[in-house]
Formats: sequence, structure tokens, C-alpha cells
Amino acid sequence: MEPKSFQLFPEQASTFAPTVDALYAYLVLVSAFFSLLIAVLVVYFAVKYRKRSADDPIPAPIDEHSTGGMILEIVWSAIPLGLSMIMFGWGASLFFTESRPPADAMEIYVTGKQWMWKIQHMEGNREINELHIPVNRNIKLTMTSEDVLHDFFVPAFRTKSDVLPGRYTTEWFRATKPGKYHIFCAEYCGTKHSGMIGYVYVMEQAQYDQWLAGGMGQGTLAEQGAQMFTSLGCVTCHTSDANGRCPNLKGIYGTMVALQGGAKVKADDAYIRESILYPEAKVVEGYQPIMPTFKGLVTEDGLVKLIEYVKSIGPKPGSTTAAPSAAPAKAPAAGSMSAAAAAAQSHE
Amino acid sequence: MASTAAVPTFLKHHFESADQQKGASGIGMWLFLVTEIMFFGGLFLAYFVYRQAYPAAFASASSKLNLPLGAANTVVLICSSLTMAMAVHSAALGKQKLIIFYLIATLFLGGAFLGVKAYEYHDKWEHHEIPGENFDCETCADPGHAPLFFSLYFAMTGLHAMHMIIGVFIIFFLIQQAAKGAYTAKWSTPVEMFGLYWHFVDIVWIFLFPLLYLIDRVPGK
Amino acid sequence: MTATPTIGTETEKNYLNHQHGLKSWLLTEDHKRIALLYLLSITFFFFLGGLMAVLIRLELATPAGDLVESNTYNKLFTMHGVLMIFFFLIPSIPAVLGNFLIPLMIGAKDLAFPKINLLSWYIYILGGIFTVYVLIVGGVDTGWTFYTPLSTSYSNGYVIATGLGIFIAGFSSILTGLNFIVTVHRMRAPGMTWFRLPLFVWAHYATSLIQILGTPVVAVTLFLLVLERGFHIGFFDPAYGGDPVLYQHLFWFYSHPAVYIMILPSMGVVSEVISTFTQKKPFGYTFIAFSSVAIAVFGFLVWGHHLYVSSQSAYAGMVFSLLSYIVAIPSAIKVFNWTTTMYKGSVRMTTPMLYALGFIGLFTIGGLTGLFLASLGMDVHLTDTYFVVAHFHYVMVGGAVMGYLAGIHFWWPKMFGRMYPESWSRLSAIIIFLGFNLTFFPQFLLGYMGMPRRYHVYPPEFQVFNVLSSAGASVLGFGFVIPFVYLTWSLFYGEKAPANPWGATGLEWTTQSPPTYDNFAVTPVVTQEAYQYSTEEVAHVG
Amino acid sequence: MSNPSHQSVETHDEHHVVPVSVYIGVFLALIVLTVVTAWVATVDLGAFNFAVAIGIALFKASLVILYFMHVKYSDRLTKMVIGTGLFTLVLLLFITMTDIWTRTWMGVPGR
Ligand code: HEA
Ligand code: HEA
Ligand code: HEC
Ligand code: CUA
Ligand SMILES: [Cu+2]
Repeated sequence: MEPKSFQLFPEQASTFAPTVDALYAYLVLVSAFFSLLIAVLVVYFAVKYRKRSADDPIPAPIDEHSTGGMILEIVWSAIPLGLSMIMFGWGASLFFTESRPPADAMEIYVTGKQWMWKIQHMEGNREINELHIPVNRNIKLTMTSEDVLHDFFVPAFRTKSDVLPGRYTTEWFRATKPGKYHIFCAEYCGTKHSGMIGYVYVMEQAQYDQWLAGGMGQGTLAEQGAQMFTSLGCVTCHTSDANGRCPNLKGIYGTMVALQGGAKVKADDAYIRESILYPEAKVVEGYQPIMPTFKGLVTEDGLVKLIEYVKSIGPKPGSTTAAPSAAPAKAPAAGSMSAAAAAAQSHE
Repeated sequence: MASTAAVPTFLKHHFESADQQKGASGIGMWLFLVTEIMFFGGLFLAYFVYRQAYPAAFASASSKLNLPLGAANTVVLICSSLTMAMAVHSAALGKQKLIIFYLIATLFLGGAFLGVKAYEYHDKWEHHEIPGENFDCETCADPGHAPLFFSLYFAMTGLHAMHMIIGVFIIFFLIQQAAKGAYTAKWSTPVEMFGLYWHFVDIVWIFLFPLLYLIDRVPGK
Repeated sequence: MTATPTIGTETEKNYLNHQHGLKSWLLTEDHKRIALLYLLSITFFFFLGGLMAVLIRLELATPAGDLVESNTYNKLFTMHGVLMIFFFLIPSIPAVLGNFLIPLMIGAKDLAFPKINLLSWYIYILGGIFTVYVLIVGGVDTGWTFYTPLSTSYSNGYVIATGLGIFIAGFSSILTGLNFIVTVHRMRAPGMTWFRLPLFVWAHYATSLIQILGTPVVAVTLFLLVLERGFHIGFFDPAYGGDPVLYQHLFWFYSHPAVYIMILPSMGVVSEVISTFTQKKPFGYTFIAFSSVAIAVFGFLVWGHHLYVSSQSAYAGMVFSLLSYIVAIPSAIKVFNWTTTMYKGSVRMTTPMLYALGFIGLFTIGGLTGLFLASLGMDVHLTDTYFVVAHFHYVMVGGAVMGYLAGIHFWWPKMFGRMYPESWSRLSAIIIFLGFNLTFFPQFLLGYMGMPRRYHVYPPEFQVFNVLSSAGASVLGFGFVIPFVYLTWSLFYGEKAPANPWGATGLEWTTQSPPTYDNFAVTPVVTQEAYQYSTEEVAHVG
Repeated sequence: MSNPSHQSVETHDEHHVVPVSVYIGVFLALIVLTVVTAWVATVDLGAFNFAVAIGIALFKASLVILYFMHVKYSDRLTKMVIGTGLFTLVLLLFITMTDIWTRTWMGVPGR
């Protein structure tokens, strides 16, 4: 569906859209009521009580104590307060829904870069400024930036989230209507901020599968990650036979890792990312901080692949794609790229 | 209307009385110090945020600071606070000679503090512990984030030292005025106000010292 | 200085002919003259910022980027925001009207620290010079919010010079606020108790609190920003371990309360104007007075509503959202009290009154749309779209600037001893009102449709509303030029103003127009509450 | 609050003369506390090291404010000014830290 040349409302194309629009309607109603109330009263008083001649008497001041001034003040504080508490509660509950991706969501990685959106599908498909998704599926975007702040905004889905360098943010939605919708970068990011736009293509599942099949060939993200794990030399240390120098990464994803000094941290995307870039920031209990930093050697895209790899050997149910011990061995065979090519790609 | 018939020379035309003028200065000075609190507050916030984020880096970088010198400097600054308090005290009693004596003592101690600080900065330079291109701290844990500690260290102590330097200039001015006998038991507002400023600078250091020098100093940890 | 020639021939002594020559102006310690110095300089910055706005609107008349290139466009809205906020709106009412009126209103000869008052103007000008310098050498393209790491590592503009300019101007704002607070505490005339103070003074007292407590934080933030830009030492740039969200916290800790620096003085003006032109004591005097202070205090608790989608924690977002609604209530109280004041009043539709009523309507719309943005789930869709742009122009232009114009027209006779042509001024008030709505109302619709702000080019389906907006802006710009012309004209040819042309109450109207150097021949003694209207004083205007 | 006239603005306490012995006492306390804080830092108290260091610093600062800066003898307005400043500082520090502390609660990155 091409955007029309003139519209008053954005398309309703996600499960959020109707709920956000309902809240909007409530807000518009309350605002219209008070704006009109004030406008009408002001105009009415201005006309009714206008000074007619120069020797009109000075109006008697209102005695606020006997005319119930206090009651008025309470009433016109309490009613707006009540109405605005509804705005707060409604908005907050919507926000928590928007913030909490369902467990079954299909994951997609997004990397913002001045001034483009790079998107990586789990299956290995990559696209730029375009996002193809199936209709009626929960989609979760895990996003990061290579340079400055950006913001992934799809008006038709009524949701957006900032994209920050050095950390991951999340955005999820469930598209309800096949079509083509704007992606805008909504956080000012420099010269071509207004050019950092693209389209989401919402497709029927069958079409989507077809599209997916057309772009595969480099292996899934996890497989590509496994390759990098070898080519970057992680495997020389993080072997599965637990030589005692390095922790075995098998099964750590999502668990609580004990750190030196007694703290514990959840092994999530951010932690793995940090372990690769700043290995000494959080040292695992019982190990020496001998891991070198890979800062400058791995791009954001590459990090995503490594994380997917670590995830794939994690305890996640159904992660049969890459059996941990076999992964490094299997890797050269699985991908069509040589290890060197994978490394080179991670530098692009 | 002023109670005395003769209007004192220090009374500005728009004030009604010396008391009013003095009260205005006091509140004005305190409001100014409140802005200073908020100014340093932003730095303290940054400190807390990053200490929370990178505890290991902060602990090991902190131990690179020279604890004996920091402690000695704290003592020097407290001494200068005492001499400043005594200067204000002498001014309130109108003891002209003593004002000058205590101001000079304060000046001397302030100068000593700045001298030690300069030495510490120089030391950091020698050891490549200044964030930037030449930063090199092999024994720092989490070297990726250690520079952040030093950035904060220099920003916080630097701004503090800046305040000290400004203070030193003002003391020179006060000494000069005091030598002319400008401050009497009736009117010594500038000395009093400057005292507040100097004590404030001392208080900032009272917090900087433990926050910067004393992270994780437990031996063998 | 424009004002001197009018008074040269007069016999009556006043602050304008008290001394002569440029030096007597540039070295003056008289709060009234300093107010005029500010008036001149902020007018300059307003038109400079307005010029940028004109170029922005011209560019946006078509979807393509055909007038200027993207870099230039980005510099335009950045300079527009910086000039309008830091060099026009924040100093506007406090430094001009507050400076002029507070001593007069409380019966003092001057502010507590006249030298510091003059110093604050010089500091302001120094900050302005930095900013104009940046404008001349090539501008800055970070947005007025200077978000990191764009501003520290990627911008190709003059971030350091602009940062220093704002840093410097901040101290001028601090000194003004400091002076006001001390003056209100220490310089009131005998009998001028707190609850006899005009509401204008209460509003400025609250404003000054924010200036003192908030401005230093943005100062240190900009200081760190400048260091980071210069040396890349990691305060806010993730590449060096810094946290960009910390920057946003620090920035908005000041900049949210700063929006109340802009609106509170306007609210003070509106309280005075409505009372005068209905000849009634404002309904709920104490509520209006305390709501100013409440806005100032609660205003410090809600800054995180600018960070809902910034990766601030959802829990913090929830707290900030709740508190944002709490801070809206005192504003509601004010609006209702003003409206009720008109009830059974003796209403005169003079120019200041037109602006004040315009203020009420437009501020209400602006404030209510602020409630949309304060709602978490709603803001996720609306943030960084034109809905926000419309919101803040409604409160800042429709609210604060209207209030400023109301005040200028109300006290113009007092400041210069001249009346302006009433028919022209009413006409321009109406033009401004209509032009304003045409400019900014369509932007609400654009925003909901999803047009992001700070966009140099945009998809064609947004064009219709953009054209309307640009058309409105030309009406609005024209409307702003008219007062400039007739007010200047009135300085030379305006009818002489009596001491109290509007039949207003308040000490400033008891002294001659323009006042003498010392404000009052003898220090007034206050014996009654504010706003006690009596028949004898009413002149016949309107 | 109601300080109606110029004449009645009270500043009588400005001239309160503190005996020198008080200054000396405060000075000695400050020195001792400096030594204590440096020493305590070398004793392993776990998380309490930080709390103790801050506690001692707060106490030292209070001494300076109350005695060297005469706030103990100042009028209510001065105390209110200082209180307001410190309160706002706490708001800045505490509310911002609330964000930092709760960033992991949702278990969703960026929320
Ligand atoms: C003068 C300036 C001014 C004023 C007064 C306000 C007032 C308010 N603002 Fe606004 N705001 C700005 C200037 C201002 N704002 C600016 C400049 C920005 C953008 C900055 C940028 O990003 O560049 C902004 C952005 C902004 C945001 C962030 C949007 C985003 O970027 O996502 C939010 C979110 O909560 C917000 C909320 C509010 C609220 C709740 C009020 C409240 O104080 C309003 C209270 C008033 C009323 C509510 C109206 C009167 C009441 C009634 C008539 C009774 C009925 C009332 C009820 C039912 C409650 N503002
Ligand atoms: C006090 C604050 C203030 C004021 C008064 C205004 C006034 C106006 N603003 Fe302002 N605006 C901001 C504060 C303000 N703005 C801020 C903070 C931003 C955000 C910046 C950012 O994103 O970083 C913004 C952004 C902003 C945008 C969004 C840009 C974008 O996101 O891409 C737009 C677009 O329409 C706009 C338009 C206007 C218009 C038409 C006016 C009109 O009201 C102006 C009317 C005045 C005139 C037209 C002047 C009249 C004079 C002449 C015509 C003569 C010319 C000159 C000389 C003789 C010297 N502004
Ligand atoms: C020279 C050896 C070495 C190399 C090469 C190495 N690591 Fe490590 N790694 C370690 C050690 C030792 C630890 C545990 C101490 C620590 O946390 O720093 C570790 C910890 C980790 C952790 C945290 C594990 C946990 O249990 O919480 C992850 C994730 C990780 N490494 C990933 C990688 C990746 C990905 C690579 C390659 C890009 C890599 N490592 C290369 C030695 C190494
Ligand atoms: Cu990316 Cu704006
Ligand atoms: Cu705000």
C-alpha cells in the first residue's frame, strides 16, 4: 500500500495502533473540553461584563470566604487531577506492554549508522533501510548504533525507541495489516537525519518465507558467529574441554554469572558484548583477566553474530542448530564463506 | 531610615540602613554558594554514575593516587579554614593587625595546597595517567574504563583548584584593603563574605578526598 | 539608545534624562536603564531567531530540500532554538520587565546589587557575542539540546564556542535571579508584607529560585561537554565508556525547569493585566501566588519526561510521568482563577488585555498537549515529532511571548512616558493570534501523522499541513514587525502618558511616568493589600 | 515570613562573636576525623567502607558549615537558603540514580 498523498491519520497497522489511538481520543476529548470551556467563558465574560461607559462603578471584589472560593479551588484542582491520573495510568500500562516483548517474539537485529538502518535476520538475511516481516507475528528488534543516537520509528505501528551506541535497546510490535510503511529516524543524528528513512514491508507468512529463502546463503547468524569464533581465535581459549584457563561458554547465556568480588550478573546480550569489548570490566570468579580486548576488531554487526552464537550454545530450548562441541568444527563447512572472508566482512 | 544621623560612607544610596545592606550581602553570598553547590553537584552525579558502572576500574585507578599527599593536603586545607575563620573573627573585633596576619597565613596555606596539587598533577603526567592519547596504565584493572576515573579526577580537582586560585587573588585584594584599614568592627563584610567562600571550597575538598583517594584501599584486595 | 531623544527637551526630571550620553547608559547602575539595555538586546536576538524561523518555514514549504542544504537547515533550527531560548525567552520578562518593575513594585530605590545587575547584562552580551560569532563563522548543527555523542564527536559545527556562549549567558541568568531573591527578601518598603506583594513579584520570586538552583547544573554540563569535545575524555561518549543518557539527565535537570523560567514571569504579567482590566482583585490571590512556587518546586521533579524512549529505565519513566501530572495542577489552578476573575468584572479590551486573553487560550492548549506528552504510552508515538514542536511553540510563543507582549504594552507608558496608537496595537494583536494558530495548529496533526522533527526533507504526504504552517508563519512574522514599528514610533510621537493610564493599582503606578532616578520621592508606606481598586483613580482608556 | 519593613530586617546575629576555643575545638575534630577516615579506608568493611567515608565527610562538612560559617548562629532565612540548596542537590543525585539502579529491573535491554 503506497502512502496516500494526503491523510489526517497515520495507518493503523499494529496491535498497538488502536490502543494508542483510543488513548489519543481520550486526551483529545479532555483537551477539547477544557479548551472550549475556557475559551467560551473568557469570551462570554469579556462580552457580558464589558465596561460600557466611563463611569461604570468599580465592581465589588468577591468575598472569597463567604462565596465558597475554597470549594471552587478544591473542585478545579481535584477534577483535573482525577482526569490526569487516568492519563497517567492508561499511558503507563500501554508503555509497559510496549516495553515487554512476548517470549515467542521473532528476533531481528537492527544497527543504526549515520545515515542508514542495517538489519540482520536470524536466518542470515541482511537488508538496508528495509525491513521485511511477516504479518501477525510478534517481532522483537534488538538495536544498537555504530556512532550517534538514532531512533527507530514506525508511525503506522505507533512505536519507537532510541538506538544508542554501546548498548542494546529493544522494540517490539505485531503488524496486523500487510503493506508498506515508513521507517523514520526520529532522533536527530546529524546532517542526513531526514534521509535516514526506509520502509517496513509487512507480508503474508508464505510470501515472507519466499522472501527469506531468496536472501539466504551465508548461513544463519549463529553459524556466522561460530565462524567468527574460530577466525578471531576465541576458540583457542574458550574450548569445550574446560582447560581451566577460560570459562566454558556453553550454556552460560541467560544464567547468572558469579564475578570476582562477589557480585553476580546476568549473561545477557549486553554482558556478552561487554565481555568481548571490555573483558576486564567484569571478570568471572575463579579466572584471571587474561582475555584480550576485541575492541576495534569486531563491528556491531559482528558482535551480534557472536552473541547469537553464544546464545545458540546456551540452554535455550530448541537450540539444536549448533551443538556446542561440534560448532567450531562444523563452522567451516556450514558457511559458504571462508573464515578470512568472515573476518573481513566484520571490518566493513 | 538609618538610626544615626551621619550616613556611613560604606552605605550605598539605595539601602535604607547598614543592617539592611549587610543582610542583603549575607543572603546574596549564600545564594551564590547554593549555585556553587549545584555546579559541583553535576560533577558529583557523574562520579556516582560511573563509579556504579565501573567499580573495578575506579578502585584500581584510585589506588594510583598519592594517599599521603592527599591526606596532607586535606590537613593543610583544614588549617587554612581555621586561619580564615580567625581572620573573620579578628575583623569582627576590629583587630586590624590580626586580620592581616591571618589572611597572610591563609594565603600561605592555600598556596601550599596548590603547590602540592601541582606536584600531584605533574606526577600523573610522568606516569601517563592523563586521559587521552598518551594514557597508559598497565596495572589498572579494566584499562578500557580507567581513563574515566582520571577524567573525573582532573575535572573535579581542577575546578576545585580553580576556585582556590580565584580565592588566592581575592585574598591578595583583601590584604591590600586591610592594610589600608578598610575593615573595622562596624563594617568588614568583604572579609566575612570571602570567609564563607573559602570554607565552601574547603567543604568541597572534604568530599573530594574520600571519594577520589579512598576507594578500596583495603590492603591485599 | 533609542529612548533618549524623546525626553531631551522635557523639564521634568526622570530616569531617562537624569544623565546623558552613551557612557551614562553603558555604566549605569539604575535598574530601569539596565532593563532598557536588556530590552534592546533581546529584541535584537528575537528578530535574529525569527529570521532563522522564516528560513526554516520557507524550506519546509516543499517536501524537497530545495532552498538550503541539509547541513544549513540543521544549523538553522539549532541557532533558532539557541537564540530563542537562551538569548531571548529566558531573559525576556525577568531581565526587562522584572528588572524595571520589581523595585518599583515593592517600593525600593533599586535592586539589592546594582553593580551585579549591570554585570549580568555585560555577561549576557559576552555570551551573545560568542553566539553571534558562531553564527557568522558557520553555525552549529547539534540541535539546541546538544545531545552526545553527536555534539562531542560527530558534529561539524562550532560546538565549543556555542557551549561557552550559553555557559556564559547562564551566569547572567543566575545573577538576575540572585538579585531578585535578595531584593524581595530585604528591600520591601515598610508595610509591604509577603501577601501584599503583587502576583508579578511572586512569579518572579519563583522564577528566580529556578534560575539559582537549575542554571549551575546546565553550566557544569556544558563545561563537561566542552571538555569532552575538546579532549575526548569520556564523560558522555560511549566510545570512551561514557553514558549519553547521563548527559540527557543533566541537561533536562535544568532545561525542564527552564521552561518554567519562561512561563512563570508571563503568568505574573497576565495576573496583573487581567486584574487591572477587570478592575478586580485576582480571584484566589493566595492560590495563584503559591501555585507559582509549587510549579517552581515540582518543576524540578519531572525532567525525565524528555527521556521516555531514551533507554531510561521504565520505572524511572513511570515516576517522571506521574510527577509531570502533579506539576500540571498548579497551572490549571491559575487558568481557572484568571477566568473566574473576569466574572462580574468591568472588562476593558485594551491591547494588553487582548494579549493576556490570548495567553490564556493558547497556553491552555499548549499545556493540555503537554499532558499528551507526559503520558508514557502516548509519548512513545509522539516524541520527536512535530507534535512536540507544536506543543512547545504553543506554550512558548502562544504563552510566554504573548505574556511578554502583554507586559510590554501594559508597562510601556510607565517605561517611556508615551502611549502607543491603540488601534494599531489591537490590530497587530489579532494578526499575531491568527497567524500563530495557522502556523502551529497544523503541526499537531503533522506530528500525530508521524512527521519527525528536525527533518530537512519529508515525504510528500505531509506537504499540505506544512504549506499551511509556512503561510501562517508569514502572517505571524508580519504581525511581530508591526509592534516593533509603532512602539518605536511612539517613543518620538506618542501621546504623553499620565502616571496611571489604566487605573491600575500597585506602587509602580503611584510614581510619575517615566519614574525618577530614585523611583520614589519618599519611600512609600504600604497600608493595604494589593489590588484595591477605587473609583477616583480610573482613567478613561479602552 | 512577614518581614514587613526595612527597619525590622533583623541582622542582630551577624555580630555573634564565637569564642576562639570553639574554632580550635572544631579544627581539632576536623583533623582527627581526617586521620580516622584515611585509616578506616584500610580496614575491610565491605560495602560499609563507602558509607563510613561519606558519613565522616558529611559530619566534617556540617562542622565547617555550623561553626566556621556561623550558620548555627544565623537567621532562619540563611538556614532555609542552605536547606533548599542541599535538598535540590539530593534530588539531582537521588532521582538520577533511581534511573541507573532500576535499569535492569525489566530484564529488557533499554527499558
Ligand atoms: C514555556 C515552556 C513550556 C511549558 C510551560 C511546558 C509545560 C508542560 N510541558 Fe512541555 N516542553 C517545552 C516547553 C514547555 N512545556 C519544550 C521547549 C519542549 C521540547 C524540548 C525539546 O525537546 O526540544 C517540551 C516538551 C515536553 C515533553 C517531552 C516531549 C518529548 O520530547 O517527547 C513533555 C512530556 O511530558 C512535556 C510536558 C509538559 C507538561 C505536562 C507541561 C505542563 O506544565 C502544562 C500544564 C498546563 C496545563 C495542563 C494547561 C492548563 C490547565 C487546564 C486548562 C485545566 C485542565 C487540566 C487538566 C485536565 C490536568 N513537554
Ligand atoms: C522562544 C522560543 C521560540 C520562538 C519565539 C519560536 C518562534 C518560531 N518558531 Fe521555533 N523553535 C524553538 C523555539 C522558538 N521558536 C525551539 C527551542 C525549537 C527547537 C530547535 C531544535 O530542534 O533544536 C524550535 C523549532 C522550530 C521548528 C522546527 C524545526 C525542525 O524541527 O525542523 C519550526 C518549524 O516550523 C519553528 C518555527 C517557528 C516559527 C515560525 C516561529 C515564529 O513565531 C517566529 C516569528 C518571528 C518572526 C518571523 C520574526 C519577524 C521578523 C522578520 C520577518 C524580519 C526579519 C529580520 C530582521 C529585520 C532582522 N521553530
Ligand atoms: C586468551 C584467552 C581468551 C580469548 C582469545 C578469548 N577469551 Fe573470552 N574469556 C577468557 C577468560 C580468561 C575469561 C574469564 C575471565 C573474564 O571474564 O575476563 C573469558 C570470559 C569470556 C566471556 C564471559 C564468560 C562467562 O562465563 O561469563 C565471554 C562471553 C567471552 N569470554 C567471549 C569471548 C569471545 C567471543 C572471544 C573471541 C572473540 C573470546 N572470549 C576470546 C579468555 C579468552
Ligand atoms: Cu538517525 Cu536521525
Ligand atoms: Cu519538560
